[in-house]
Amino acid sequence: MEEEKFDVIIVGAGPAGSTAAFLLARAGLEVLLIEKGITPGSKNMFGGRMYSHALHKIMPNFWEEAPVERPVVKEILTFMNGSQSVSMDFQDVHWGTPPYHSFTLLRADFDAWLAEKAEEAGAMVACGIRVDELLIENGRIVGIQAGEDRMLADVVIAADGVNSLIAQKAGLCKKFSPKQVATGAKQVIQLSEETISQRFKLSGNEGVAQLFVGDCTKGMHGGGFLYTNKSTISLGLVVSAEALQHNQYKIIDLIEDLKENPHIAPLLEGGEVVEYSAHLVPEAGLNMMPQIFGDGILVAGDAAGFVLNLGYIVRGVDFAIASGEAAAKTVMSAKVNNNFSKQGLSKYQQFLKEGFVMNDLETYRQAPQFMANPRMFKAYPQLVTGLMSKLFTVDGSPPVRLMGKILGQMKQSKIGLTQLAVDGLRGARLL
Amino acid sequence: MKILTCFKWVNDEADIKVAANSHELIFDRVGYKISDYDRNAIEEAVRLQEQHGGSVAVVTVGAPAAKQSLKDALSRGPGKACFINDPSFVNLEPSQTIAILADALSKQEYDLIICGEGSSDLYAQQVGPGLAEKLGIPCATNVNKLTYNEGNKEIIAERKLDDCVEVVTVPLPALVTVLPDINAPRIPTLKQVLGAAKKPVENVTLDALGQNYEPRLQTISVLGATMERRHLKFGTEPADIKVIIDALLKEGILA
Amino acid sequence: MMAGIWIFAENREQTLELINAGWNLADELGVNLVAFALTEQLAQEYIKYGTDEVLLLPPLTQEQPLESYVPVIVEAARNADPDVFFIGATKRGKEMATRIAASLNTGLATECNAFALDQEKKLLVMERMIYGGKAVQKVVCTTRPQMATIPARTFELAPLQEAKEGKIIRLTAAPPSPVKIINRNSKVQEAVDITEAKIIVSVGRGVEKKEDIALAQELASILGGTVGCSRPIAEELHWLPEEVYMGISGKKVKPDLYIGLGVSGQIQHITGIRDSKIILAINRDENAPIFDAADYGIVGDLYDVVPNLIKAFSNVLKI
Amino acid sequence: MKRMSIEQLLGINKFAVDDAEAHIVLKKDICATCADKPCTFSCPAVLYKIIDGEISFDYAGCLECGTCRTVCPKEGAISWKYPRGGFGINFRYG
Repeated sequence: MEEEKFDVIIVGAGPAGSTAAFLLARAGLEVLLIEKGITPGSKNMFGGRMYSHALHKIMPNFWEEAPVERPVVKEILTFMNGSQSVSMDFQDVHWGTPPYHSFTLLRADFDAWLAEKAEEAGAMVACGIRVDELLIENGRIVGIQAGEDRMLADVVIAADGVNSLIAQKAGLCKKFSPKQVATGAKQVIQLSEETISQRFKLSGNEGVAQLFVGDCTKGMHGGGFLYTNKSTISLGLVVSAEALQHNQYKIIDLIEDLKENPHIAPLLEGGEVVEYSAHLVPEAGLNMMPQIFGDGILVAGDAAGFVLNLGYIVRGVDFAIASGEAAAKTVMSAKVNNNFSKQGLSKYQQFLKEGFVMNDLETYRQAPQFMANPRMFKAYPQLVTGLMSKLFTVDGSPPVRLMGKILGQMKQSKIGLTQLAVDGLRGARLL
Repeated sequence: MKILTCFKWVNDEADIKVAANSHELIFDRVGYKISDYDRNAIEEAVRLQEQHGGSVAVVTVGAPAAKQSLKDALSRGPGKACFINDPSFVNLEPSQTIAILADALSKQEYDLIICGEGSSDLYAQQVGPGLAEKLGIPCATNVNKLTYNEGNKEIIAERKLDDCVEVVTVPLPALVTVLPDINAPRIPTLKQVLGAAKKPVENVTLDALGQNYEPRLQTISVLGATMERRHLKFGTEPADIKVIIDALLKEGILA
Repeated sequence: MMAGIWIFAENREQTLELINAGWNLADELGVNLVAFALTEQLAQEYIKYGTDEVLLLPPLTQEQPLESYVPVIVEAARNADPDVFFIGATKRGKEMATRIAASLNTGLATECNAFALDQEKKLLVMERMIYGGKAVQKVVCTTRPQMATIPARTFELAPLQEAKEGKIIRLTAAPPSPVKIINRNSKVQEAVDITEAKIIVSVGRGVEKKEDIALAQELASILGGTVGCSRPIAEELHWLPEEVYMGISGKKVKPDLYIGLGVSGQIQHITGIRDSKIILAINRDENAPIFDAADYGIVGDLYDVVPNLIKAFSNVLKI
Repeated sequence: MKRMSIEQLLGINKFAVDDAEAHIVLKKDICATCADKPCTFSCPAVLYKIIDGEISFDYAGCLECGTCRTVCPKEGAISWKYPRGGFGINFRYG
């Protein structure tokens, strides 16, 4: 049975895979996009927000047809410590108008739409198919095998997500370690559109993105998130896998605690949980990046660790889309001189540099180590909430001026001035 | 052997929610699927064709949106699809589907029509036998084992009925409805999924049929099923057990 | 204008149940109650249970399946133009009803578990389950006859009316059928047909090993009940025969008492046990859906609870 | 909002259980040599339990996240694959 041959086979119809498939099909290549879920998106979940710039560049004004939930106009950073919480609330009304800075999304709808765009552009999309093996001939990837069926291609793009089994089968990387990934778990909670807009003081279809740090992760390296969709709320937690490995806390209990937390419960009152999901999230940025190209293979999206987490900002989908675009450009250029060897595909790194993926990862290269500092998740949240509590409490106790309050709280939180200065400066330099 | 096999594109009942107070059904975010038992019908048709040669065409009646079902159905082995569609073909009651199929298939040639036992949404179990009656061909329902006797152009069907297993011979052309345990539907492979997109689809529209199909059975209401139960909960202490047993005695259950 | 409430079922019990259902309907509509019979003796009997007219179907030959009667019944119905036609929802009954409805170009409601007469419009509002038991559909049939298939034991048997008179009309023999029976072997019947059982002890996935079914057997035998199970136990693990698994695609039961051991309570199973008078559920997980469908729930490990139940039932029932 | 148990939460999700092939298989003898068994508290679906001293695992409610495969300290204890095409978890929202 002579095997069918494609120019390129893409494994995984997530943002990276579908973007690459869309661009390559539009350029007239024979593209096969293989997705293991029944429909693209049915196996994908994420925190809840996509920054628009990457997709806007490829599909201008995509929001006019893409199934997006709400444009985010309000960013909230909340430090939590028991009964106390301190929130910094930033709002930009312009983000509520084109080109819409970022959108909350639901992946079941969005990924299905993006894959459909690839199909419309001419890509063959095969769903409900698990890729079991790579076909390798004297060190070169020449295709894939799914069940009994073998398919050949000049190049395979491994966009199969954070577990990146395909990249490992190609020998490009080892399994990510607990330090390099975090476990994210999330509940989608249904509330009416009006209730959400009222409770978060939003007008029209605007949305909120809120990140939590503090005792919601019981001191473990991680944080909580809340994103408002049209008529649902994405609420969840991301905790470093290594922290989970060494603590007895179950992430399901942390989320249930989060829902009962006095600062959050009022926002969810009367809500109904409609889904519980979980996924790993790359955390180590550049330091976990595997070999992203080889003979006849490229690695894109989460499979390449392309996620940036600076604590106050988490970016995954825009990185995946940009890496899909870079992979597509690489394949097109390799096709021109018909050289899909490792050397022929090495242009991938250069295309990634031209975009923001490599620059941002390199610029924030040491962010992950900085973020791993335990003080970030216990001491500093306490410092902030404690300080604010001193600032606003009036109970007749002896008056203390501001500097006294700061020094008092630092002593209470056992944080020295130099320690604070060093962390502060490092943070400012690295994040 | 020319085989036709029918399937229905149904709401996935697992996605349907019931509103707490009004008991209305909530259909947002409800996915669609090929009705579970129809997959056995398609599988049986393909197996017979693999054994005896000939062709398998898959037939469905639905709204234009049901077009997405064809790729799934064709990836399970049939060579061709007959898509009988019109925007009005939504929430059809069985006698409408039977009439539409009968008109559409009366012009087709076939030796055997294989249907599922019943759809996983309405489970009316009518389209198979009703269609056979309209087409004037013999039928065997609840078939658990099917063999084709090419010699005298007939099939031998084992029917698993309430109280017995009845083995019958049925001359072709004929119709059978199959039970879920007749076979285990295979999962479409990559090549089948890709091949499906290239297979021919014959579109049959309402005006080609030249009739209008009024419902005879009209649905007045559909509400979530509710049950008034006492919902009393107990621990495992002997005292709890005693309370329950006394209650059961009082109910005259343990005479 | 001819009329009537027509009844057909392939066995005596179901015919008597449908006679009971059709009797007051015929009374309300002021029309005849007509029933089909397969033997002279049954025809006489049905009259004594309130039927005005019995249509006697001549016996079939060895190779004629029951469905061969369809053309004869269709012919009779065309002439008599009945208002309503109830047929027993056995597997054969459902096929015959569908083919009769198709020939008469009328609507048919399958497996109805209740109906009510809309007096002025003379329309039957019929109720049936859809979406795997998740919802109840109410339908009316706007054409004649209004047809429905009705599962066994939906109605009690009709009361005897010794003095009732009625006439028997002998119909023509069923034409030779293209479908020919070449063999028929009755399935080996379980000791007790679970749909008849008054008390059922049901085994769910909470029971960990096949040997533990003995525990359920012991509890059932003390109560004079029988052991049944959910679909996975029969169809996947094959610990119990398929004849005893209860659910939308399994058996529908109506016991006085259903005891679920480690049964989680998926909707497909609940649909099969929905008509139990009392449901007692034992499950480790207090949030198992079975508790929403139960009258009495014991939250605990069935391996501790069941032995205590057996002890408690034994001395109460003086065994 | 009422506190929910893991069974209730998984009960809301839509799974197509593959009766024929378990996508995650444990080598219980290797698990027996593992002291702290991080899988029993790290798995977001709490599918790894200890029943009378032995690890017990049911793949039917798996969310396919990969945490167990990452935190498991014993090489070769978990053979981890995605379920066959079309089976396993099916997110309606995501």
